[in-house]
Amino acid sequence: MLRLEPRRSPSQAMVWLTPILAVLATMIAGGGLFMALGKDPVDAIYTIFVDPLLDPYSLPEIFVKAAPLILIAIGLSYGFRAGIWNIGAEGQFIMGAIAGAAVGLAFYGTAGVWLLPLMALAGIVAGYLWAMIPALLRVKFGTNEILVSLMLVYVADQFLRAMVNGPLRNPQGFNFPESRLFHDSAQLPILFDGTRVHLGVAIAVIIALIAALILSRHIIGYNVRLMGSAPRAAMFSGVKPPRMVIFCLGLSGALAGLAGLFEAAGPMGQLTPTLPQGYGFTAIIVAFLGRLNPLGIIAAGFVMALTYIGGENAQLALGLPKAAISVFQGMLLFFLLGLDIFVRYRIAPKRREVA
Amino acid sequence: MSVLLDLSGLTKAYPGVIANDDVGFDIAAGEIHALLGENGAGKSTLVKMIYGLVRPDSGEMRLHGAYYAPGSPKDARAAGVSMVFQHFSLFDALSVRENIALGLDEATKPRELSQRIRDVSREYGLPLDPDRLIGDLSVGERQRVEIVRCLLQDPRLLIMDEPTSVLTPQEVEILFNTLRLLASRGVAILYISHKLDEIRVLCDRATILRGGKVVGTCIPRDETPRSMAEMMIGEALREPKAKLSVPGRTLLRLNGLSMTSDDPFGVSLRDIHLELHAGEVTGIAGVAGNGQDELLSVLSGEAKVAPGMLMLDDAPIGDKGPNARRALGLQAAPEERLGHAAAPEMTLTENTMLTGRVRQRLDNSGFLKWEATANFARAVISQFDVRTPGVATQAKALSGGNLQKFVIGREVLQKPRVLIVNQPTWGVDAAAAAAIRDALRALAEGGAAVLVISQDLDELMEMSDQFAVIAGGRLSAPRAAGTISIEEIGRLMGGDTSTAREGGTAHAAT
Amino acid sequence: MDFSALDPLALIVSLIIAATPLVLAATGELVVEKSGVLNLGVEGMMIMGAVIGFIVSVEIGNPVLGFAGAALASAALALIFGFLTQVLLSNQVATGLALTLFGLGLAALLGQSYTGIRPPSTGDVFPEALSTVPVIGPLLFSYDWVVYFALIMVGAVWWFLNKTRGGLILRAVGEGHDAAHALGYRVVAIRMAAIAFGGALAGMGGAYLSLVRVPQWSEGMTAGIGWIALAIVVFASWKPGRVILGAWLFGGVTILQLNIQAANLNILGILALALAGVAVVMLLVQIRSLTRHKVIQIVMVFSFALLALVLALSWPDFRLDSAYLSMTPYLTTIIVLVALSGDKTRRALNAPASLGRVFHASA
Amino acid sequence: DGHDPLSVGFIYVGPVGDYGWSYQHDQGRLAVEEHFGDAVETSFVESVPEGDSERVIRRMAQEGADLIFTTSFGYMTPTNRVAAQFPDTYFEHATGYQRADNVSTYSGRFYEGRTVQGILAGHMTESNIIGYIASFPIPEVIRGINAAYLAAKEVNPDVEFRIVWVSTWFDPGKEADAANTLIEQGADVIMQHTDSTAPMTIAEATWEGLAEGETGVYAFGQASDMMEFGPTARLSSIIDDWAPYYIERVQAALDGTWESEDAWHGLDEGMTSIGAFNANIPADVRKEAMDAAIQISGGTRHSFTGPINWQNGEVWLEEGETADDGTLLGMNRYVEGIEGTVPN
Ligand SMILES: Nc1ncnc2c1ncn2[C@@H]1O[C@H](COP(=O)(O)OP(=O)(O)OP(=O)(O)O)[C@@H](O)[C@H]1O
Ligand SMILES: Nc1ncnc2c1ncn2[C@@H]1O[C@H](COP(=O)(O)OP(=O)(O)OP(=O)(O)O)[C@@H](O)[C@H]1O
Ligand SMILES: [Mg+2]
Ligand SMILES: [Mg+2]
Repeated sequence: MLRLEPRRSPSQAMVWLTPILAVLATMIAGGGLFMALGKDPVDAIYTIFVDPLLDPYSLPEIFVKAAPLILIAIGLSYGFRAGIWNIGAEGQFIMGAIAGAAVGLAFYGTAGVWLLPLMALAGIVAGYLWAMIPALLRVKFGTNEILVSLMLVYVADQFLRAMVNGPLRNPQGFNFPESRLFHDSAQLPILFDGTRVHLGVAIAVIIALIAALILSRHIIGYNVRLMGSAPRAAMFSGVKPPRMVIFCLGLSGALAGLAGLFEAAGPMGQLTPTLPQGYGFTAIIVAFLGRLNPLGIIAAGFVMALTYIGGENAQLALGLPKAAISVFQGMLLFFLLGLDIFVRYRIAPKRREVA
Repeated sequence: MSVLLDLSGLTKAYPGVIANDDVGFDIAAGEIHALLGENGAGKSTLVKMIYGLVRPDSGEMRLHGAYYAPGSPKDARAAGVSMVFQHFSLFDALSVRENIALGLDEATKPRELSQRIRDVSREYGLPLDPDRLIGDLSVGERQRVEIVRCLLQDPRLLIMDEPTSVLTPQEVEILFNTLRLLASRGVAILYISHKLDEIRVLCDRATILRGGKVVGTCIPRDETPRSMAEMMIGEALREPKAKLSVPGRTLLRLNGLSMTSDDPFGVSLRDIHLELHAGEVTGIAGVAGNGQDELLSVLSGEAKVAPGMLMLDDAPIGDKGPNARRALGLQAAPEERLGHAAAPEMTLTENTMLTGRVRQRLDNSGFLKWEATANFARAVISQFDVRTPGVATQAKALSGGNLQKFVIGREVLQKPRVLIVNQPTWGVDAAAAAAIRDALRALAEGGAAVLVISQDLDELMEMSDQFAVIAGGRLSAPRAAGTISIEEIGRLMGGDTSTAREGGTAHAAT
Repeated sequence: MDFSALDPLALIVSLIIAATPLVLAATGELVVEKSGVLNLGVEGMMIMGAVIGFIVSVEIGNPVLGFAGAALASAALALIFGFLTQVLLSNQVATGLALTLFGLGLAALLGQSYTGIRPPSTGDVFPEALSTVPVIGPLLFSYDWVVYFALIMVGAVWWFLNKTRGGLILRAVGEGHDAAHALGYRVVAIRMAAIAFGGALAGMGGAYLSLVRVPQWSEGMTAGIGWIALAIVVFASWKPGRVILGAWLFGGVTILQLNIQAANLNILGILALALAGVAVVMLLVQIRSLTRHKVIQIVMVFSFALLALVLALSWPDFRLDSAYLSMTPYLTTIIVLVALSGDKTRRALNAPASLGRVFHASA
Repeated sequence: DGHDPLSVGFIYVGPVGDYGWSYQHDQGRLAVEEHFGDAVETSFVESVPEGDSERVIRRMAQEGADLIFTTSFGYMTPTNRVAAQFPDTYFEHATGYQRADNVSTYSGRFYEGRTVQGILAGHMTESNIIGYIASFPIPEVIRGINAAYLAAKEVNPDVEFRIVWVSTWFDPGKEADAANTLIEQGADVIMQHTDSTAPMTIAEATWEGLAEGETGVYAFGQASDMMEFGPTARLSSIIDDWAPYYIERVQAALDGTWESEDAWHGLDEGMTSIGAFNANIPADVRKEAMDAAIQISGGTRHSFTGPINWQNGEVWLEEGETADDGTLLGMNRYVEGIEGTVPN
């Protein structure tokens, strides 16, 4: 029998090795799954993991898909580190998209360079305010923020439907529940011609880099880490938990709101009831995949986006059902979470001892 | 006396440490046997093996001459071995009866069990109400629960690992009477404690561990605390420095300080008056759980009160946070080293940032100067003889005593004008404790005001210039050291506790 | 306003049915949390139960076996969570989320060829004659066995937790795993059992959706109900009896919302009624520990109820977008969570102290 | 060059196994394969989220599809975007209104079927309460409600509509709850404009254990026939039959005669068809409904023939006047007699 033995200090080698091991393990288990579904496992794995990287049309799409994931996950990671669980980024994403779109539509036809920044601001503020609901409820009443933020996703989703069916509906759209297409000045500039890679992708990466810097070099990041590592020590150090709750939820809300606006003003170009696609939930996974480390999150965002794009390709090329891709992603997470233990523990032969 | 338990060749290794190395001795029925040793000597590991929580790597135990190898605490209890733990064995939110039921192996009807608890606890002079929640009990009462739990099992060997906190002198007396009564009925007791005075009074024999090895046995009655301590650490103890008190002006004034606790099991502070003078050490005694933690958090700035309740240099600071207070020269070191005074998973450098940023200017408009911080950490390590591979070591990898030296050193080196420490030498062995006391005295002699909250009366007697007792969230009027007897202190610690807890506001008049 | 279209009896009957999956899943999760484990994967376990219950029922033709299969399958899924969190010490929040994702995907995969099939029906327990007795007939005797099973389960869990030694040990493990370990209890094994039990009940709750309430299988059919189950555990402040209350409240709001639309009623009037109801519940729940603060709260809720009534009367044609009505169950949950979390002491006393913390026996 | 098979792609919003909307489109695809054999090659992607569809459509175009059918309203903008980049590919978008040189739109006049349903419902109801499960307040759905109501009212002046908006196209749980609610409120005929078979299943369940002569709740199949879900309860159904249109358009693409157009086909062209009638329907009712269907497809009857007033009493159509397509396409309010307001 084997037993787990704590390491004297976390293994740096394992920090890098376990994600790779997890991906390998997922490939093996996923290969088995695909085989059970009657597909060639090697072909399927290749289509998911390699094909998109070589295909000039899929590659930019990975960036497009990764951007909102990274942006949201960065915000979430601060909170998760500090033990503050915002599970409702999806709702903040939606509210950001609605507010940003509302601004864009209010100035429809105006060609000011100030319009996009204003829309971004609206998105940020809306996401922030939406996150303030669970934040303030937790601070004032101790209400569980996991549940409140989550309930608010459903509320935001319905609100979006009400908006595109009401005030933001396209006046020329035969009453269909959609906004009109944004005016050019309200659409994010494209970075590379012929792709959908928009300015938001660059901003997401820049924000991740800033977040990395703050986490390691700034007192805010230090306090976040301290709060997560030892909450009482954090209070002793001078961190005020209520402020931390507000900061972390606010930050994740603001970034999710910005991501929402990017999605509306970027690839979508309009507000539709189908704008939310679960980025807010997937970003939770991305945050953990990246070990709550901003640089890790950039990598994890791309890996996650890769599995989506690759999964779509596999659907199209191999007829792999969509559900199989979700199972595959679930496996990836399980392996990552499970193998994480080897950072802090190592396997030793079991001595004659009761656990 | 017949040999009850015979240990031989017990060895247990952990990664990097041999906790027990070929340990062997025996315990007789009806004997009270002390197990001595400095921190980390392997005492807890040894008794955990006897109680079936840890399996030895090698070695043999015999109980009544029969081969004894408990696979779990259940086996141990079945064989008549009971244990009162050093840490963690009661459940705050459960009742006394439920807690005791959890320690018994056979199911008993609640009503019957309550009756047995009342009977047994009265028989041994440790009265208990089975229906109260543990969280509502005082530390002394909690310990009664632990003991009664053991007594209900009719043990033949009772292990007591370092009772978590000191009891009032009166409570200690009651405990000792109970133990002696048990011994007279043939129960063997294995008693672990750092309080060498008590061991001399109580125990028949002592086995001394150092570095996991048995380094000697003695008859405590025939030794002095000092001789036993020297056996434990293997070298001669230093003499404490003489006091050299230069009373100065008032630096910190507690002005009718009151605070209601949020925690359902917490203690509220009531109308505390105290003045801390430059150049003086003030000692506060009290049984654990009487408001010490709350007092420290109010003084450190973790909990806030009305501004005027705390005056530093005659300026109100009651509503200021920890960092504002540090900027003004008021520093603190809480009791719990891991998780409160230091973050276990963080390095020593990062832990230096924890309290050092403001006063040592370790940041530049929020951006942290890690190099300067590491240098300061190195200074703490070298000046306070902290034994560690380096500043990049995680706090939790330090031994208790070394981490405590680091925590105290981190505050002292910042040259605070007022320093508040809670339990500076808790669970720390004699040599390290002496070093810490010296540093605190030296700080006071340099003109700072030092407040030491402790449960160790000897320590307070040795260090303090003025002295007060906290009980039930109230502080007795401070007295000059040497003008108060141990009996009086005991009365203050115990008497007020019970009346303040149960009588509530009836006694609140001042 | 014309409330005659609302038949209170029918409303109650359908809310009890609508609440049954919640009662099951929340009771299971309550046991899990009492043991000190936070499993956020209820949604994933429920959908797994929904699909397996459906498949087994359809293939074997026996819904009872369907429920059993659902319980087993979801317990097995829960044990993946158990293995990761208890043995490999992974973060419980992240692992629970992963479980939900995995469960949703796996269920969709397994159920692919089962969309659009009719499951064998789960009949009522009592004979027709009994369930048509006026008032008490429909109210008490008109349900299938799972409804009764769910309520009995709540009672059984209450009895287990409060009256048995096993329950005491489970609570102790949730209160302080280190102490329980020191006393010789097998923390990991006990928690694994609780996790499996929670999974089994969640699975049955899911199967109730696909076998009784809808009844058919479709992808993503749990539609967030697992999360509501989690909210109900907090709402219930970890007391089994209150789980029923919470589930009925949520089910009630869901059903009421549809009825308001169908009967074309003014939402403001309903709001007035609902607020008045909330005030009464608050009063009843806290009657023994009323403080001035609480009385003020209750009076405030009452005045909002009055305000809504006045608005309703003065604005009889007021209608909301159905999207706003669809929000009401979630908003109600939030409001109730807030109302109940205000009482810090009670929460602190009932919330398992080790909830969500990682345990590793380091002896 | 005549040798390569024509590549035809389909994008579905739901799983092909939904037995509703996407299922019917896939039936159309299969009909195309059947009809053209080796001359075409079809592919499809199911469950494509509307918000994320642009990539999938583009990918399909890149892979060399010559003709792409995008089968949900939400694909409108993405379809047009991708179409602009692939001028040589033909696109067909279902239910939308935005066209381009290489983008056609097509949809069914499902409201014609609603008229037939309304006649059946009006006759078959005993409680005179008809429940209607509606998805989103878009013109198509409102048209259906109005058409059904007008027809039911004509044959049964006492009839009353109870409408529940569930804000979803496909959520069996919610649709089942809505059906139950409507039944509790006395509805004995359920109509639905959502895609799952749950309401039908619920209606069928009311027939279980009934005594001789008692009747349960009736319902109508939506999008697909749904016969197997309500063998007793199902009165009839509106079937979306895309096959004729798909075959016609593929043929045009093969012939090189494909042009952008806006097809809105009804009973006449067969895009909307009426499923078999329930045996419980009396012969005269059956005949009346059948006649209505024949007249509509023959162009002698229109679902919206005056006099019709809007809900607020305002006159819409005078005696004998029929509705123009423009008004129908933008319909956003109820006709006189329906209670409640369109939520927006
Ligand atoms: N979890 C751990 N990880 C790494 N090293 C550890 C750990 N626990 C203890 N050690 C090391 O083992 C040694 C013994 O630790 P222990 O706490 O017993 O010290 P000690 O001898 O009691 O010292 P002190 O008297 O200062 O408390 C120390 O050198 C310490 O660094
Ligand atoms: N579970 C463990 N894993 C690793 N090392 C351990 C473990 N338990 C104890 N040790 C190490 O074994 C040694 C003996 O520890 P033990 O707890 O027995 O000391 P002790 O004599 O009880 O000390 P104290 O007086 O501080 O209670 C220490 O170095 C300690 O760090
Ligand atoms: Mg030690
Ligand atoms: Mg010890």
